[in-house]
Amino acid sequence: MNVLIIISILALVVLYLGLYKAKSALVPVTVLGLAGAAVAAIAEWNSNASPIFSGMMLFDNFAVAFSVITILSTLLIVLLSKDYFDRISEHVAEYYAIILFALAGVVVMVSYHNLTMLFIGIEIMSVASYILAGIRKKDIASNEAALKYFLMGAFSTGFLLFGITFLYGATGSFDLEGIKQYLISNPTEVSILFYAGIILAAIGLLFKVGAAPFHFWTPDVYDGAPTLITTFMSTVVKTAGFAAFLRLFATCFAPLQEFWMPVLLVVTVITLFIGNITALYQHSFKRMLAYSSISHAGYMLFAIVALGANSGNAVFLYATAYSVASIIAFGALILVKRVTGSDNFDSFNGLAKTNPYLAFTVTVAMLSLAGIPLTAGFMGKFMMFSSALSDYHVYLVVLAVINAVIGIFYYLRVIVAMYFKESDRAKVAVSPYFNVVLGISALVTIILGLFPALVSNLL
Amino acid sequence: MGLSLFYFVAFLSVFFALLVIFSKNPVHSVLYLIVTFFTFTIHYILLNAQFLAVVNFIVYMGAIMVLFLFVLMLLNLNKETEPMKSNLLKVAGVIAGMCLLVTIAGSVKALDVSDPLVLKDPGIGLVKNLGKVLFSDFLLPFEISSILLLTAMVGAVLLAKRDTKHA
Amino acid sequence: METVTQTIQSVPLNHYILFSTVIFAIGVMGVLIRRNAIVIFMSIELMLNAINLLLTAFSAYRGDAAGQVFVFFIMALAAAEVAVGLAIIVMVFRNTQSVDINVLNRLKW
Amino acid sequence: MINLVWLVPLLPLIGFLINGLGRNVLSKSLVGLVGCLSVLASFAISVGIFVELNASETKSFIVPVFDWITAGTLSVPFNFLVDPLSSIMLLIVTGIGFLIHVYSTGYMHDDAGFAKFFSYLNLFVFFMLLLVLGSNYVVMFIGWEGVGLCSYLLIGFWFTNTSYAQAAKKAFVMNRIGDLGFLIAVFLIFNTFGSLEFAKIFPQAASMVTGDSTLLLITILLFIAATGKSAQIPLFTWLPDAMAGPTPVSALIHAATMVTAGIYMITRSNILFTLSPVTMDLVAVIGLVTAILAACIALTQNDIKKVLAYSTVSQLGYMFLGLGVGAYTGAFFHVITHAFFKALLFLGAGSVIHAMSNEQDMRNMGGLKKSLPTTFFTMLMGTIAISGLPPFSGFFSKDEILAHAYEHNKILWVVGVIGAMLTAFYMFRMMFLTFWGGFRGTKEQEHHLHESPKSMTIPLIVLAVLSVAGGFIGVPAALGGSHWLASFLAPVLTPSVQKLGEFHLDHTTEYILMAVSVGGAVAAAIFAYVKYVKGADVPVRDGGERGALANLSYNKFYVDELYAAVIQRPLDALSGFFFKVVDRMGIDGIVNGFGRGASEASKSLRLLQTGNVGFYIFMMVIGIAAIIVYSFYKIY
Amino acid sequence: MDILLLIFLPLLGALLFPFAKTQGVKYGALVLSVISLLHSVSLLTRFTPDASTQFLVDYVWIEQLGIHFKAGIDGISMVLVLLTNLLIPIIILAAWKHDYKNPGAFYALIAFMQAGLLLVFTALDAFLFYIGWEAALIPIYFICGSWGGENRIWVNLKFFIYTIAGSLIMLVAIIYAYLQTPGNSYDIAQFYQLNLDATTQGWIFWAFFLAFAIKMPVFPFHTWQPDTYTAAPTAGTMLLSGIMLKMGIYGVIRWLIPVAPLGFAEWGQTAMVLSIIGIVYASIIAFTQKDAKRLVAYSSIAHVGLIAAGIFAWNQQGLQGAMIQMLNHGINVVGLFFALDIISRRLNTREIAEMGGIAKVAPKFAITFLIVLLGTVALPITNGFIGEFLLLLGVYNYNLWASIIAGLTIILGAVYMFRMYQHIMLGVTNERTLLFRDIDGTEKAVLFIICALVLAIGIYPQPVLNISEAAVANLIEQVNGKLLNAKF
Repeated sequence: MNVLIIISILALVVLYLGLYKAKSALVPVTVLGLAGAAVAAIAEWNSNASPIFSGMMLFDNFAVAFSVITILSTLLIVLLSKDYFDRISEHVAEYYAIILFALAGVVVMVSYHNLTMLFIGIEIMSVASYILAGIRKKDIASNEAALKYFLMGAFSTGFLLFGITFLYGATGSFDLEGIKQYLISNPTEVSILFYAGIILAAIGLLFKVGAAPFHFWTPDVYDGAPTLITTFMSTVVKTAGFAAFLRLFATCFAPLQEFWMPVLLVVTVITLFIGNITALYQHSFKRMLAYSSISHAGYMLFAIVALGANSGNAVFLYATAYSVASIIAFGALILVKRVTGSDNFDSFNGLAKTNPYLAFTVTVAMLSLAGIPLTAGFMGKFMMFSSALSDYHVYLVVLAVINAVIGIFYYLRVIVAMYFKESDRAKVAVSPYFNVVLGISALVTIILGLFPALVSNLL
Repeated sequence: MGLSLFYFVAFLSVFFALLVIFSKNPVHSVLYLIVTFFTFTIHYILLNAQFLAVVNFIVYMGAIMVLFLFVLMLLNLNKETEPMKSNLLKVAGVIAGMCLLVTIAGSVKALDVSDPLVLKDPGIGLVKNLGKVLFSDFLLPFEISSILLLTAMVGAVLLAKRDTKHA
Repeated sequence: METVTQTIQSVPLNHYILFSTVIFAIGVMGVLIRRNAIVIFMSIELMLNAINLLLTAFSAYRGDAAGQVFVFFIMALAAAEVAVGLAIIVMVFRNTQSVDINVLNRLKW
Repeated sequence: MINLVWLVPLLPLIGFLINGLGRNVLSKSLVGLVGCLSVLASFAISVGIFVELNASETKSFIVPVFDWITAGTLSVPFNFLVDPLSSIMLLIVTGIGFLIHVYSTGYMHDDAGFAKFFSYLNLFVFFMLLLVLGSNYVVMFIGWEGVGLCSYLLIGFWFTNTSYAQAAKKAFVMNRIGDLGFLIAVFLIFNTFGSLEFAKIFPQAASMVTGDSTLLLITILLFIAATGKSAQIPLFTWLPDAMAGPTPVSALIHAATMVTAGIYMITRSNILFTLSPVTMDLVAVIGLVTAILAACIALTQNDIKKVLAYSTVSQLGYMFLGLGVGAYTGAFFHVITHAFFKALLFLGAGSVIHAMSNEQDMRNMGGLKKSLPTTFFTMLMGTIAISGLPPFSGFFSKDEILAHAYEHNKILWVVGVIGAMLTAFYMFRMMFLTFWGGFRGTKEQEHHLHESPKSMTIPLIVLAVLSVAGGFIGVPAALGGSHWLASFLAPVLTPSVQKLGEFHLDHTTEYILMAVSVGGAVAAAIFAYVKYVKGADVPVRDGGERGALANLSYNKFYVDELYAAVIQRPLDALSGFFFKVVDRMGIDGIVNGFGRGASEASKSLRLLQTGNVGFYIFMMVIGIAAIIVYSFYKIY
Repeated sequence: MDILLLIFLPLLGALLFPFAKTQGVKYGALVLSVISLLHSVSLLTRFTPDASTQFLVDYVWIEQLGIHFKAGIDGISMVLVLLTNLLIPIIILAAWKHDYKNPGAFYALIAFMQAGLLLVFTALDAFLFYIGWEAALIPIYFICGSWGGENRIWVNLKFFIYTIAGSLIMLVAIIYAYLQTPGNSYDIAQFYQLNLDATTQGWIFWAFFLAFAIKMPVFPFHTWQPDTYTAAPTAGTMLLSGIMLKMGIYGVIRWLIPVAPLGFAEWGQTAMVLSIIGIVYASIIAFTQKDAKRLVAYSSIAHVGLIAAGIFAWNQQGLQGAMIQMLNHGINVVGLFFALDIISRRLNTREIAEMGGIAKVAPKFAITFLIVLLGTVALPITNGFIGEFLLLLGVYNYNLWASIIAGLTIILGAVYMFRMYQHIMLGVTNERTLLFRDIDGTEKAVLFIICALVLAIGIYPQPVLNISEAAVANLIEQVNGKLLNAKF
């Protein structure tokens, strides 16, 4: 709860800073505030929490873990935003404020205990994202991204709400506990409305996490939005989406697994293939990452398909690995794009010569995304595969392996470009902020690759 | 008689809703939409959800729709500027929508709740009652929705405002 | 007031579900067949209202106020979305002089 | 003395190491000294061993050296076996080896690779001794392949000449074919007898029934090995080409010792062969056919060394004939005598070539008796010996073989005699063309003509003496002899002898047989004299007219061409096909196909992302409808 | 502790070398590799050649998944550890004269790879094994990609993805087996106790076999290999052919057959047939190769095929032959590639047709090259003979005809090897080869060391055989026992 308060107040503070033109203070304040929020969140660890505000919110370890990881990712992104927003306009304060609002929404999403909260959280986050996607007002790509995201987002919200309505109609309650009780009390004759509700709600959530066939917004929006915002969306927003997804299904719908699991299974497979195969042929690094994020959504869905005690851990580890890796990738992209002006693969050519450190971090990120051992990404995939196999989804895993192989192909393209291709490029100027962020992220990736236990058995 | 009344109003809603999506001129769409919403208000009244009826009347028909209208005028789209989609796509769209309708409806068709909808507690729809619930159980969401609105406000300003600096 | 509460007694809940589903579907169709961003948006509003009505019906059926409160939140959301959405549309219109979604397909493949 | 046997191979090895490592520092004389002495020393020891063995009661000693391979039940000790057979081979290898070393000091004197030559020669002796001394098939196999390697090195001694290098490779590969047979045979033996030690195998074998199928397979495989090493059909073509090596090499390796390894190996495992008559007949027939075929080819060859080479092949054929008909003693006897006179002939030829300044074509020789008396005389001895005229050594050995052949099967004998006649003819042809008539070479060749140095002539003389007198170690009873060799080898051969039964042929028959073969030989010699001395006939130049048969013989019955066409070219073609079609297009094509398929799929799948929101939402709705249908299809 | 030192000593180098910018780093690399060689020798001296696993370390790594850092050395591992630590210094010496650009990274990658290989050869935990498996792959990819020859990028991409594909399938099998173990553990002992039905074991067999077959490579999974060997820098080729492919063979011995004996019982014959086809197929292809490096690459496929055949024969001789032949093949193939590297560095070509008569101008080189060659064609008293003799004997005990066909390698090998030798070294010298310098300095050192090893093992192999004897016997015992139980 305190986390939410801190973040909201922080947002207002930032707005005021903007009002008084205290630009230089923005980043430090935000960073400090976020750090405080993180601390506040950690403080609630293992406080065997019970639902508060008449069951609106439950700040359990699950919530703590996910809010911490999202807050920290945001923190890293904010560090990268130094001198990024200034290039867009002078009203940077609002950007930070909106990011923080989105983060507040995220915190709500990961800690909700009532569909109302879920709904509001999602909406805060989405609305903020619509705005952020469009902050390059003169850039048509940015506009297009914003409009597409908005229209499709609003559309999918409709389905989410429809689903919630049906659930309410079936159970007469928005409270997760109540819904659970409904299932427990009459397991045999579950109202047909309830099934419809599950499906429609799932559709709404699948859209938010960008799973096929509701993924269409992802590439265009990620591609059109300013890179830093893409980073935010592909890390924080996605993580939150999965947290919410998992919380809802693990808490309420677990008993009906044999009903919704096949659907999600199919969705997962389609998502994997569409994401990976389409990513193969991209020339734009950014767009490749967008598609790859779809495929990663597919991998994360494993945890929900094979819903079990370990799913939370699996998703958490995977989300963490994926977030830090993406932050590196997009961060490097920002830098490279400043020099070459394009976000194609070729703009990475010969990076290893000019910026070995940068190249190394990107390599780590790519290996992690590709799921090569000794990186966090591998452990994430490993746990996903394990949980899927433990439910005897052997074919699913084999398909996933095929996709992993395809994935390696396009992640390696970056490495090939950086190390094996020559180009007379200028040395990319890297600000200390970037060095720090990329360094930390790479470090986290490797450490988690070596000792996943640090995060993999929290929940 | 109640049933027939419901059917009548429902028919009106559907009719105007269709007009909304099929009328060429956006402005007409808006106006039809307003009418549709009015029929909804009647529905609320029938359900004795007086508060919602009022809010719907004021917020939707009053604020939101006017905002739409305003924007349309601002962008001066008050004529058939919009090139309609090719009929093929239209048909496809309609079919898809119908599919959806059929599937959803079908999915809830075999419903046990065909028993008439009895107002167990006619009072729930009243402001007093809702206020209680809203400020007791739903206090937190209520507060948080303020963040939503604030976000929207800031964002709207941020985006709609003409930016002096070019980027 | 009494009459009102009487009139409704005879309407089965199914009809409400069916009715709002129809409206919802009409909204979806609107989204599908129109190219004017604003009209699409209006169709979405139509969908939301269908949901509102259904929620109210359920809440009335169950005699539970939560549903109607939820409708209240949905309306809040609608307001927020309208603000942001229209702002975005205006912004787009400034750059492209159009609100036709087919114009905006630079981002593809 | 016998337990010093490990010194016998060791000394040449040391010689090899000294000459090999010091080839750039040591002086030629020193190198020669080291080379000769090392072999001489082992010869001395061999003599000692021979004497001791002759004296001692037990005729078989096993001298362990070290434990070589052990894996599971397989255990291969590195042991030496000293028995009559090996002791005699020791004498031949080291003795003739020594003479040829001495000869080489003279023959190779002006060659740049003098030291290299001697080191190789020593290495060869080492391996040959391993082959002879090995107490089990694996050690024998080491020598077996080792001599192959040395022959490769020595044939390719002048490797800058591409065709020589080619010949060397050919020799090695053809030997390898035989070696595979040997290897498989070894496996079979191991798995049949559970051991590879001769001492363990033969007793077991002796108790097996005649015509046992496993033994048949084993012996066939061993015989294949022998055909490779001893240049029998079908693997004989490498030997004539092997003449590319320096002449001493031809004398030592390709006449006296290595090529007889096959006969030695079969004699060694005689009991196995005795017990599989089918193989015996095969051996006899192959041997005979080879003998005739090679002899026919030799008739028309003009290269002096080629003549000798084919004659070697043919003589080896005789030996196999002997083995085939169960005349183990005879065959081995012929190995000995052949070692003497064929070494002699080769060295003589070498001396001629030396004198003719590396001219090998007999058509450019003639009338060399005057200028090369010693060479002429010694070679004459050799020729008479090989032609099988009494009392020269060749007579006794060849006659023993023929006698057994006669007893075994008359036809074999008839053909054998014909072969003998051919031998006599082409050998005398060679002599007449070389030494009689007028000189046909160029002027400066004539000018350079000179008798070879002592270092070369002395070995010639020694060998001449041996070729003349060597036969007396095996005078048959018919001629009042006691056949010392037979009795000496008896311990090795008794099991077979018991199985085969004693050789009995009344003396009169034997006399007749001898008379016939000798008469035939003499007649052939006279015919040659008439043709080449009286008629002064000189073989036509290349491209000249030849009779069809002569042509066939001159072109070696086109065997090489046949092999090239049937084996080599198809294999190369197959290789190309496998590489280009199967590997590149086929398998690799499939592999790349996956990648290409994926990227094609990508190309088309990305088009789904049209960039049109309307389409996106349309797809979403379709998806939603599909999902709902799919999930509710299950409930209803 | 010894194991940790063994594995982390190279890692230390991998961490330090990148900061070195000069060629001087190669001295550091050499010293480090020699140290680890000495260390492994000291291990050997303290190693008692029985079936037991020694120098065992076992730490909990990821508790919740039952993953341990469990490693140890038994006879089988010992041979390969020796092989690795023996070849790495040789390879570093072989790269001595190249002065690769950016040497720090180069030697760091080699060291990293060494660590990965040692991990594979010592791991007693399936997960650890997999980690090492991939950890050895990544550096070689960078080595070949950064310092390789023409069209290296595509070739390496193919190689990497091909291999990864195989190993991911294996990962699935590993996880599956893990879930079947009673205590949910990756411990190899638990894996050995698995009692799955034949069908499942069949699947597991294939999953493992795919990974290993691609690595070795066994026909028809070999097509990446010639290209990669040809495009890679010599050091890379040596690492790949000398050590890396042994990972696959080791995997078959250590994991594939003992974990899925029934699968082996059902499919071993197929594997055997593939291996034998590979022998003849690759040898025949080698006949007409024009690029010397490619020729040796194909010959390597043939030899590995024979080793695989010997293993699938699954008897003492075959396995012992495989063990010693892994060592021999490593030594010989490194020697061959180094010889070819010397030639191509001197002549700037690998086209056999453009060479000839080198033996005339470079006798030392000619002799050493010949000795290595003889080792490869398995001439007695060279190391190759011991290996191939035992292997063929093993195959023979499996089936006569198999051994005859496999034995063709004796002939075919001689054909293409001597054909190559003849065209490169013998014949007349042309203007290109006329100025060929004879070997000197490190070249001499490397080739002499290799020749010494070739002859030493060939003349007295027993010590090497003794190392693995007991372990191999024990393994066979155990598997055959399980097969018997399955029957009744």
